Amino acid sequence: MERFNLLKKDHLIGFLRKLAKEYRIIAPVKNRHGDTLFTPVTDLDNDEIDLTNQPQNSIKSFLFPQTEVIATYQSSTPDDYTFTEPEPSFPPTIFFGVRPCDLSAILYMDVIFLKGKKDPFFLDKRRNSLLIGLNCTAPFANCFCNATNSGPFLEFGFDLQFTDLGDRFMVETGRSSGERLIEDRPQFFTPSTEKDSQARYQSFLEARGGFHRPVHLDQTLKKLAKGEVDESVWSFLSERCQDCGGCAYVCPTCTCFTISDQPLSPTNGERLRSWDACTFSGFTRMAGGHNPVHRATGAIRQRFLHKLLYDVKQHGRTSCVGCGRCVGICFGGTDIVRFINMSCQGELYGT
Amino acid sequence: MPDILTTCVYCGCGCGLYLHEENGRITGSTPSREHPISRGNLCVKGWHLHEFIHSAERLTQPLIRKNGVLTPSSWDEALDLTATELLRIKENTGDQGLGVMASAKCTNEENYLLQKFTRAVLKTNNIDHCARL
Amino acid sequence: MTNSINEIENAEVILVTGSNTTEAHPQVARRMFDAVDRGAKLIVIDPRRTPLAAMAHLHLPLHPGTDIPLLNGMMRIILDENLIDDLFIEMRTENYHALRDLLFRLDLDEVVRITGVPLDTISQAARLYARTQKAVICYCLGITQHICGTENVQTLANLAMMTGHVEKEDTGVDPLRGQNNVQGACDMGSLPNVFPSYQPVSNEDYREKFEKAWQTSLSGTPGLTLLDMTHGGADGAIRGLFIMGENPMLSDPVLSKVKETLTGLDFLVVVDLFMTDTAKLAHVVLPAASFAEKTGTFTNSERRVQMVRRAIPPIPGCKTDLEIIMNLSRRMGYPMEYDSPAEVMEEIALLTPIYGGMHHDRLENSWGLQWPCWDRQHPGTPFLHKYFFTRGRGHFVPASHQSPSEPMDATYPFQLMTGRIYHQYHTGTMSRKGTLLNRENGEALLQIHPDDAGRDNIRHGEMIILASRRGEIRVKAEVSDQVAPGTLYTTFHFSEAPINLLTTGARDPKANCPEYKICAARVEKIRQGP
Amino acid sequence: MEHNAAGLYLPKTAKVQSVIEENSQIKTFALSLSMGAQPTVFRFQPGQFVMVSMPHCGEAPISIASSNSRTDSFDLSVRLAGRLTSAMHSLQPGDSVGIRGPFGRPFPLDKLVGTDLLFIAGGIGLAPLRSVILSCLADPRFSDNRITLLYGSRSPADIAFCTDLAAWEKSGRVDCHLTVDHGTPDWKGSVGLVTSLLDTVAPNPTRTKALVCGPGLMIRAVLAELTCLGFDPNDIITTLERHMKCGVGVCRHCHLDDKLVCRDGPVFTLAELQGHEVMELAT
Repeated sequence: MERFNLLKKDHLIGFLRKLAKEYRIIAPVKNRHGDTLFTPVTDLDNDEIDLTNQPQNSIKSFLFPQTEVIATYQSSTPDDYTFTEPEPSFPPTIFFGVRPCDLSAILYMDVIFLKGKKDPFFLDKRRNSLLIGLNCTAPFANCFCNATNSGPFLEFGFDLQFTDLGDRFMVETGRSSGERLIEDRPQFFTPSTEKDSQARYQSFLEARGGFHRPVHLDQTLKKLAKGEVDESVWSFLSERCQDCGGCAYVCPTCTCFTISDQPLSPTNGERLRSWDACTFSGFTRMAGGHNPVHRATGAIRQRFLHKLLYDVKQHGRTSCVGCGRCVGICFGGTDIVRFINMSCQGELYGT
Repeated sequence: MPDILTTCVYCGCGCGLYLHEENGRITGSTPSREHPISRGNLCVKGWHLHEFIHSAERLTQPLIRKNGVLTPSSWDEALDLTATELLRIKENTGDQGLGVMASAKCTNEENYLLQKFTRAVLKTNNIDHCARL
Repeated sequence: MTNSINEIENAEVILVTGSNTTEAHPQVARRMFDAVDRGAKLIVIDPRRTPLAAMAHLHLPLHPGTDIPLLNGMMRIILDENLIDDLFIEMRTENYHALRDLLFRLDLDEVVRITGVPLDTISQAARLYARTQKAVICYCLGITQHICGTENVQTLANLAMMTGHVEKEDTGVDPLRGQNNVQGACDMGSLPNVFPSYQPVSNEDYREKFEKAWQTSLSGTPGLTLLDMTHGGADGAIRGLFIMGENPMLSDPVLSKVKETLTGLDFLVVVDLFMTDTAKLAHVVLPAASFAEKTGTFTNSERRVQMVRRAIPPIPGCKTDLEIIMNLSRRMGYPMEYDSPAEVMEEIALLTPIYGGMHHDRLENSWGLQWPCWDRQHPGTPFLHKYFFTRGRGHFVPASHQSPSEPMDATYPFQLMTGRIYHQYHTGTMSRKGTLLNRENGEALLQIHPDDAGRDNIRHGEMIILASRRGEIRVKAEVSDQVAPGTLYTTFHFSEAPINLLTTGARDPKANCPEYKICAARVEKIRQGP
Repeated sequence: MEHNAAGLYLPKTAKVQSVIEENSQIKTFALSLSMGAQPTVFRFQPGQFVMVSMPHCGEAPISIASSNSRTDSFDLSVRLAGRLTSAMHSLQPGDSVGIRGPFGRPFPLDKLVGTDLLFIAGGIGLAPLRSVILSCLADPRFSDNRITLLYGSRSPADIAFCTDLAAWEKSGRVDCHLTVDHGTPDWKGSVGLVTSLLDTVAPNPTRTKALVCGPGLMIRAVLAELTCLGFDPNDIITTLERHMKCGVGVCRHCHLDDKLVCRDGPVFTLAELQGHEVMELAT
């Protein structure tokens, strides 16, 4: 039998306090307004680390922030125009309480940003990050990671992974960097027993059976691959899409961005990279005003096909991780679950 | 610095959103999930609410028209001139000669204080804002 | 709004009129979509085929400015088919007979002729609206920005009262307020005739109350309205203007008149974030702090007073509006010293009954409170008129059609409407600084029907001249069947195409609201070469 | 993860060496990357593009118009379209621009050896093809290829690259055929769409490769015509223009279904484009 470590819940804060001496800790924190967001923990005694609600932001906001400076430029005369790359400033960070969907999303971002030409800004952050996962023992209302194969439990991708077993966490090690976190602080851990492994498996079974939403992703993927999705689905979606970009912004795997110059003075400025969304009509519009992608038929289609068809072709996986963040927040009521179920059922108004 | 909850300025819906601050600069907006209006999402304007805050086009010093040209001045000079001119017009014209335009983009506290200023200091009820525009 | 935004999703019928909700109030539209997904029926009355109209169960594409005959037509059908709520009319309203008399005299053929909407569609809308239990009417500036704006609103109220669609949860008449704190600015008495909480300045008791609180004497003469001030300054009586965060040089009608007025002043002070078209005319410009740099409250469309929190200190060189006002009043011999915006709110609570229970500490720990909120214990009021109208019984005020102020003729054959678009806000001083918003929608477009465009050989994307009896501007044509033949639509956000050079100065005599929604116009191609 | 990735988004400074005004809308800039006084070697393949920065204007993709045999400098031909290109048009020799690249998949030069080459260009679309033509002329492997150019412009005044056209004509190496959409009284050449020139030159589809670049509508018409003439879709090669931000296959602004034009293109054969919803192919 494989042996794991156990950490009593009573000692979680103590363990994090030790880690906080060397790392910045970013964890789901429930703020005084009642919202739970991944936030740097500044006060372990008073910040409420919330492991029962889904954080509304994913850790994408830290590894690939909404806006970041990718260069500064200065140009005092037309013959002088130079660029400087900003110094890396991401401190060693532990992301604690990252759920399987968000962990899968990071593995996807690794492929996008680090396979081939490496993105220096993502690389700097990723290199300085350790991931402590938290398996999902009770899926949330909009979750469907069971359909996307990215949860509720994960086997790889983490440095450490916690599973809630009531009064204790079972702690698995994914990488040597994670192993070291335990080895250097052995006082917090005890070895697990066979009973703990059984409990973990039991909780996995319960989690797997605990999904609230039937999401027929497999059928839709087949239909998409065969090009069998009805045209009316696209027109329905594009009529209703209100162009907020929210689905892309809350998505842990949406990595489209734009680059723009922000002048700071007449002679210098910053080049910013910021989130963008493929559903915006300006996303593909060219300088002369011409747009090769028709918003109604092309842009919405790109969003869903990229996630569910093109990434399967290119990377062998969907880039939807089933976190459900985009579900229920769509202004027009056309989130990915609705799309998936509409595509395979061919039914416009049912969810 | 934790994210700061505030209220969107871009329409009358009044979404609750967090501003993300880094090194003294606002770098992002994110909706509040529990807020009764925003409920986890913002429109495109709300998601990009932070973009104008650090615009290089922001005015950062008072300007006074000198010889027909708006010229940078100190706050004291600009406020002194404003107070003097307002007082002068008030003395010459009574409650008829001054008008104030408040703003539907300013806070309640600012609007309250501005109408108090108008009525108690300028002694006129000539105050309005573009409620109807 | 008499209801809360979230009540809309529980409505069974939603009647939207004079509101391009998806673009101007996205969160309200979100509730409408939710309601439709739950089976609600959506009726849209709009001269344009807006995105919402495109997905509505019924779209009534009326001719601009014919709301009253259309609504009267609906009411006549409701009356004829006996779909009125007798009990409600009996118990809660007065003057119903006047409305009934007017409706009996109404000629439905005439209604069809004036509005251009087929009788069958009007009947369907009337039945749909009247027969349901929970019906909400949402309206916006498409109703109010007419010379008969007040009558338009009264007619909507007539429709709602005759069918008993008020005074209930998920049911009512909801004006959507455009700007983020337009409700609050009104509540705070930034109006010429009332103190905070709509207490008339002409009323001696209220005046005494404020004189006592502020320890000074106050004028009981109502002041000038915005358009009085910017259009001639009451025939030159206004010598000095203090403008805080407004941009009349783009937002007000007949801009040539506004410019003449502002440049003729002895002294113009503008407090703003940016060098607006108005600031360019000022004698003194004061740089203000943005919403992210100050604390205070905004009141949204559903009367929810909520916190604005300071996230960063003011950008170096800028001051908050509160500081600016306090600095000025100190210099002018009437010190108003407040340590914090919370202290100002305490004074507001003291003097403004509907804000009586609003204190920053309460607002800080809640999602805001909806007024009226009478005292510290009061939970706020999600929907108004629960048991009785503010003035007692609901009063029917029947109205008849009024032709728009400016008739079309051979030279100016088009009806020009103005409004907002999704990616920009008001005069664009803030939203146009946002790179993404500007990328998405960064220039003024004039919607023109393909038939009209074809007749003048106007191509999509071509710069053309748009003119009215007051001036002309250049604007890019967007050939679109969102507008009906004979009508044009554009926005007022862009200073490069200042549409308010063209709009008419005519206004609703009661509400003083300009008729932005209709003026006579013509289009022509830009001639190349000399 | 251990590679140093710095500089992926960091433009290098390039100096304008010379400016040629091709017509009222197009200017050609010769640029060289400068490290101190010595120009730095810049290697690329025809069909590739660079991301050009101008102060406060951001970046835009511009295809390289010069021969790959020249490595001390390179040409960019720029048509006035938006803010950045307007700023470029005021550049003088000695001024600086920012450059990233070269990026993108080039024309498959190796596969062009030993075939007849038919270049079909419209307006600014000649820029990337000019790079191929000049590279071929400088490359001994292509000394026996028959090279034909069909070039369409809106009017005689809009004809760009006149110096090149004259030199090619004079050398006898390139058979140049020009046409304009709208003639003028003193225009003696042909008037009409560039497709009309195809009848004149009657290419042999079995031993010719066609390289096409121009406005979307032109590409559409030419591709259809070439297909009618019996060209194999693998022998028709075009290059697409799209809105781009990163240039390196991440930001996705240039998406073309599952392809990204900056990474998988901008050069595509017709065979590769078939089955995609491409504006240039739409019927």
